[in-house]
Amino acid sequence: MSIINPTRRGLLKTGAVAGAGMAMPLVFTGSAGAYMNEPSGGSVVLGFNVPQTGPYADEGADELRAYELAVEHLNGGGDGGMMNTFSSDALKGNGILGRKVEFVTGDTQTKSDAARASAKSMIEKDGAVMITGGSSSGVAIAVQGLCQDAGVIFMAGLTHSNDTTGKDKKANGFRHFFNGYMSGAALAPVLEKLYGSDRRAYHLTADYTWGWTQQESIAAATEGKGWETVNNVLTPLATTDFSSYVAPVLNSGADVLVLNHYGGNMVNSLTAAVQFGLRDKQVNGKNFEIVVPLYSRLMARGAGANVKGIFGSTNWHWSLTDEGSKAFVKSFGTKYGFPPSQAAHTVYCQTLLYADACERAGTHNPCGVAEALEGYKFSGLGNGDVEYRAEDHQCFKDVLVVKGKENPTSEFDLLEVVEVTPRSQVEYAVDHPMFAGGALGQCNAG
Amino acid sequence: MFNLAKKDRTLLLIVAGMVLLAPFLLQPFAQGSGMAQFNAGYPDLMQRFVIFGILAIGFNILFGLTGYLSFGHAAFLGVGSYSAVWMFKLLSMNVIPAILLAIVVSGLFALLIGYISLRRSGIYFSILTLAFAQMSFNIAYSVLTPLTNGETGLQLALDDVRILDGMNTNGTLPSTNLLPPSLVNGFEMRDTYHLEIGSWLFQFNTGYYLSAIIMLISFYIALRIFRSPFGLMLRAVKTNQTRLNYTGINTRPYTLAAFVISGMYAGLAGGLLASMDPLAGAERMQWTASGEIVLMTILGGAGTLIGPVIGAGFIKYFENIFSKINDTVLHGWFGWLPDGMEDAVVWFVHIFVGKGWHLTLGGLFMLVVIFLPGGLVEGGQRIMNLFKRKKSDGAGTDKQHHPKSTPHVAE
Amino acid sequence: MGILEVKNVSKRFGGLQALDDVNLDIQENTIHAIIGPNGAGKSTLLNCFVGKLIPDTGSVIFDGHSLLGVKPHKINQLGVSRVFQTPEIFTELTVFENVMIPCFAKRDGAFRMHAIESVGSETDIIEKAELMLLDVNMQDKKDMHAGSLSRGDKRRLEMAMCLAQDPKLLLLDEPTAGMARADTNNTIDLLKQIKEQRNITLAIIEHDMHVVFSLAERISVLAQGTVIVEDIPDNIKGHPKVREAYLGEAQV
Amino acid sequence: MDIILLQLLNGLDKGSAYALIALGLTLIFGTLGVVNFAHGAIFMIGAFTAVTFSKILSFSFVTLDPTQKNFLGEPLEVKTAYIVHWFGESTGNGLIDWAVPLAILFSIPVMLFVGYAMERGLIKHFYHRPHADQILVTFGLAIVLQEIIKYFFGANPIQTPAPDMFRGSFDFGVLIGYAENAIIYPYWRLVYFVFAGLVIGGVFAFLRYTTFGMVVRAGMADRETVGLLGINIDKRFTIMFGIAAAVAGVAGVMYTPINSPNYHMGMDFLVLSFVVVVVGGMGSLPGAVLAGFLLGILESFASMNQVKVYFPGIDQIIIYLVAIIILLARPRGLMGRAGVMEE
Repeated sequence: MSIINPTRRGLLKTGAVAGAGMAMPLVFTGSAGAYMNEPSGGSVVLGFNVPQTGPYADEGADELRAYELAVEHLNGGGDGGMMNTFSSDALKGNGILGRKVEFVTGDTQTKSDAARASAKSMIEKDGAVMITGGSSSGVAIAVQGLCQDAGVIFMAGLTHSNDTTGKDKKANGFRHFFNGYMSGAALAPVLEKLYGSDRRAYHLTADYTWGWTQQESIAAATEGKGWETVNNVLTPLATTDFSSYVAPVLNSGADVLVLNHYGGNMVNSLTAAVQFGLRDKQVNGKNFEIVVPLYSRLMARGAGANVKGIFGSTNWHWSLTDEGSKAFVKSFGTKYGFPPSQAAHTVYCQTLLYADACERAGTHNPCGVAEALEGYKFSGLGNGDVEYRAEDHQCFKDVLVVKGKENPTSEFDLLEVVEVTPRSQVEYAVDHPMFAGGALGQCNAG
Repeated sequence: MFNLAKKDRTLLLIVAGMVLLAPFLLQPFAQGSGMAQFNAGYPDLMQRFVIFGILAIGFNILFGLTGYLSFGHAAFLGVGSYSAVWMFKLLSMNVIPAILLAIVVSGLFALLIGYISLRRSGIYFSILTLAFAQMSFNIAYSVLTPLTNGETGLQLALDDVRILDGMNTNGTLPSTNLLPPSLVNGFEMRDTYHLEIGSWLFQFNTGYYLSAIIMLISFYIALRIFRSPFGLMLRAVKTNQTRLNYTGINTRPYTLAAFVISGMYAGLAGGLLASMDPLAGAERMQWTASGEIVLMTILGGAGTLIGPVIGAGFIKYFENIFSKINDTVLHGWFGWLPDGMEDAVVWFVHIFVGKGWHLTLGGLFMLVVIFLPGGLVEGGQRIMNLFKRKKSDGAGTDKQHHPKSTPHVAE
Repeated sequence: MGILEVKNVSKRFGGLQALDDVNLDIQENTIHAIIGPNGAGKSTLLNCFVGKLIPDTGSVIFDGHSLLGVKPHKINQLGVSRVFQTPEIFTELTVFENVMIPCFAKRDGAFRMHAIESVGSETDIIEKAELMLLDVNMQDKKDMHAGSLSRGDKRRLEMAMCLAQDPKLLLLDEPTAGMARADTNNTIDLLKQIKEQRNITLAIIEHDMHVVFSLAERISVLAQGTVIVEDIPDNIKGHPKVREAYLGEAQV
Repeated sequence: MDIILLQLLNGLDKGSAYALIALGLTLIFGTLGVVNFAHGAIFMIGAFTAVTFSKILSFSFVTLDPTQKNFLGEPLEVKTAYIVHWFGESTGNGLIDWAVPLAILFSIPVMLFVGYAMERGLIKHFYHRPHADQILVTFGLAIVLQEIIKYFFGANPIQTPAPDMFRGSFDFGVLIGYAENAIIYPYWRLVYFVFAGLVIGGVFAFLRYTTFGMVVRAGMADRETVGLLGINIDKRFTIMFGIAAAVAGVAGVMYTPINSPNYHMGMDFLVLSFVVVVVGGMGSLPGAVLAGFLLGILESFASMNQVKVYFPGIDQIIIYLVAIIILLARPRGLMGRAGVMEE
């Protein structure tokens, strides 16, 4: 063993090291692991990197709840949740590969810098073999890049930008969430059916990467149904009062307003649009309509009654009645007292899927895990039959078209599922121009 | 040695000792023990300590000496990072050209902003710098995305040109290095040597040591500036510009020089950040980031040499360590308590850690500034004085109390 | 030809004619006092000498250089120093540092990027600063915080700072204002001593007639923004115009 | 032309919000000489008094409705607000509907107290401390306040709608001969504009025509002299701090229907309000108001597509760009006094 021998492995757990340490008080350890942070003791560490401060802190908190639930189920606690409905039976409730699952948490602050720092500390300090979580595309792409470099698996949380599995895709990263293109593909037929094919759309778009890719996707999909895109106005992220963007809409000849906003932006722009009375107006002889392509139930609460009757898409909703969703809602709801959000569902699935892939591959080695996930087909985790496409690591599944509920029965009951758009309708070719550029590269085991 | 007064030499040696031994000093708790959560001796955080130390040292040259409060210093950090990453993308993965470019570009940027902003003083100056930095951030986040990659931040890609290194073909991204791996192995920034002693594990990281040495050089230069006639003039600017003008001194070039130097320090820090982790996010330029620099400096002790470094370490420690304490960890700590009490204690502590780390930090800001007006350094001095007095009492000598002649340059 | 020539200087502030066609000629190596009742325009005139104000009309020539529109630091570098009514010193620096700064300004000019040298290694500056403190008898206070000095000491420090530059013209704005009689006499002695030891011109604005008549070699009387009389002290005493200007204000 | 008028209206409305926040901030600057980084947090707390008040109004008891199921398939818990139960459907729901305007009555005493407590408990110890210390301590306070709000209300925005009768918008264009829908403006924003005008006018009248106000104005100009006159200026300044807090607070209350309050809205407004105050000129109340309207209007114009076509992203930077130009052209902002916070 050479004295100077660069290694990138993580920590060994106390017990194992103590003995060796006593015998040899001064040792430069060699590359003991075959891959980054290879677990050596009776446990394996996962890193849950979610926003705990900043505007998406509540989504982060919901993600953390789901992660804790997933860990509980993996270690054999609780009612097992979706492990019972999952089509794979590799998971036995005895941890992953017989190792007890432990986890560390961190705060992304919804800043790519802070998220990477947090993920690095999980890898360097805590010896995490897998990083997951997040609530924005910028962060997801940044952390995905880091995990690729460091040689651990990244299971992206809530990220909707086409780029995550498009030009910024990475061999070590997988996305369970749907994307802008899928939102467009799912929404466009429903919108056509509802509002007709002769519509003129005015887009307000958050002025950053996610907003642009979603706008591009929605415009393309609706134009495919005969709609015309009258205008696309970019709004600064920091905008809180959207009145000056909403005011000119009515007089522009448009009869549909598409809000490519998320989070606080979405709440405020929708509130402004409703306040201006847009939905009570008639333009071109038709009722004026508003569309919010990406809905989050947690965020929709902030817009209150303004969401009533407004269409959008979402990745998953607790009111789904398939066995998997029901099992998940039951175990989450029993534990925490309220239904899970789509973010919670996504990260729960990802944790299970990672564990399952490890079991099937028989290793935590990221290359082995990635191979087990690539092209993997499964069901029983909600959203019907699902596939992780090998070529870009995007997950393909049914997409929900939802609308704001007219008569909610509780504070959680804000959206109703209008249509479950089948997977086949939202699929696209690997080399679709909206996803062009970039390459997965080689999987990296550190 | 180093052409320094004895007191400064001692200070420099202490700082050097602490920085070089940081992998030991920051790792006081055994792995797997409950307290291991508080260990900070892993490469990323240690790098951050010294890099933000450089940033704060530089900021202090402007604010601590001249009293000009720049509220837009993060812009230089961001510009430095972007320059460095572009260097990695276009030229080579070697960190030297990247860091040099970062310093030059941020220096030029500082010259431009400083030249305009220094036409005003006081809060008007602060707002001008804030406005420039916010414009930089907003544009970098949106319109300049082709240059900055906006929301995600500029990062390396497989199809980067990298003229000197040649196109990479094996499907993995190269990592930043000091010497090309083709020549010497072990000079990549992420190379880490692990040392185990008993159940303690210490990590020695190439990137950290490079940053640490650069930080020591920066500290030394700052020390020289503080003790130089130039530094004296800057302190004079802070206390009385009118007199300085009527003493035949043109204050503008002095303040501009201080502004550019401190901008270059920020650029250096930005370049180093990018060298350790080749991603440059736009948030680095946001006003909150500028505010953080101000807070680091005041918290540690503005105008003192070591204060800003301590302040930087303090804030980064909270950001990275306290935010990671979750309920599972808490239950681990308080598991020995009776059940009901355990839950109560965990519930209470929970408010201040994990997602509540901001609360703790905000509260500590208030406590420090209320009880230690001179920042953390004053706290240290008080403890030292207590210690000294006890010692001198014991010896029975009435040690002459030196008048606190220059609190600004006190260590 | 004097060292400072003021010709036809006028200055208006809104509706107030602060200076009205002032002419003044201060001879080299003299002590020249400018007196006048409150509001006569003494301070305005002084501000025109140091670059703080620019006269509306007229000219101010110092040693052959026009001072109009020249920045204060450049005027100072030409050899004009000023002592303020309320001492302007660097309160947060030590006494010694206070004196070093003008020494640097004298040696290095308005700007020099000497950022790496140590102050401690500038032996010529240190020597000179020590000397200046000796001159004003403050060497025992050199490590004190200038802000903690007594008012009298602050004045003496400011004087030392001005003298450290070896100015050709030293402007003093009420150098004894608010001083006790003993301190005033000390100041008078100090100023006399300075005058004797150096090749320097002193221009003093003063209220205290005791000081004026103990020191001045020539006196200009300013009233309502214009010089009404200029003469040697003996002729000023009892001059009817001066009496008129000061009517009831002071014993002349 | 109609779009310019439309954006002018928008700008006036935005500007009135900016002016209201800046007014409170500059009152504190001007009277107390304190750089108050917690002012945004006060605005945020004001908004949350509206949230709290509407929560109090809709305080409910729970009955189980076995005919409906909740998400776990158990009988649905139906909430009925006590005031609906007591006063009947129409009065009860009417009160809840009017929660935001009514919350002003609730907010004023609360905010006066918050301001009083802040000044007595913390700020007063910092009058003679350097501005840097003031920044640090008030920034710390702002973080603590927003984290407390986050602890109780969460991080997501909370819907607090305006009363139903203010739904929809008023068609100005038709009044002055433009086509229908060309210049429309929501009723609530008109209410906000009028409200802001009243508050601003009230503050000015108070400072101008009351003895109290005159003393405070004199104190703003020269604190020491006023103190020498034997007037207890400190007590008045405490009251001024309370008033500044109340102004920010009611601005926050009325703003909630426009911008669903969240815990970090204070920080979002902090930088902007500082820019407004400084552009207006330190220590000048009319300056702050003027700058608020000016920046609001320019921001609205910059968001027009017709402008953005030529200057992409201009709306991202307009405020800062204007601030720089004004500060370079006028050293002390629009109406600032010499010597205030110039060191």
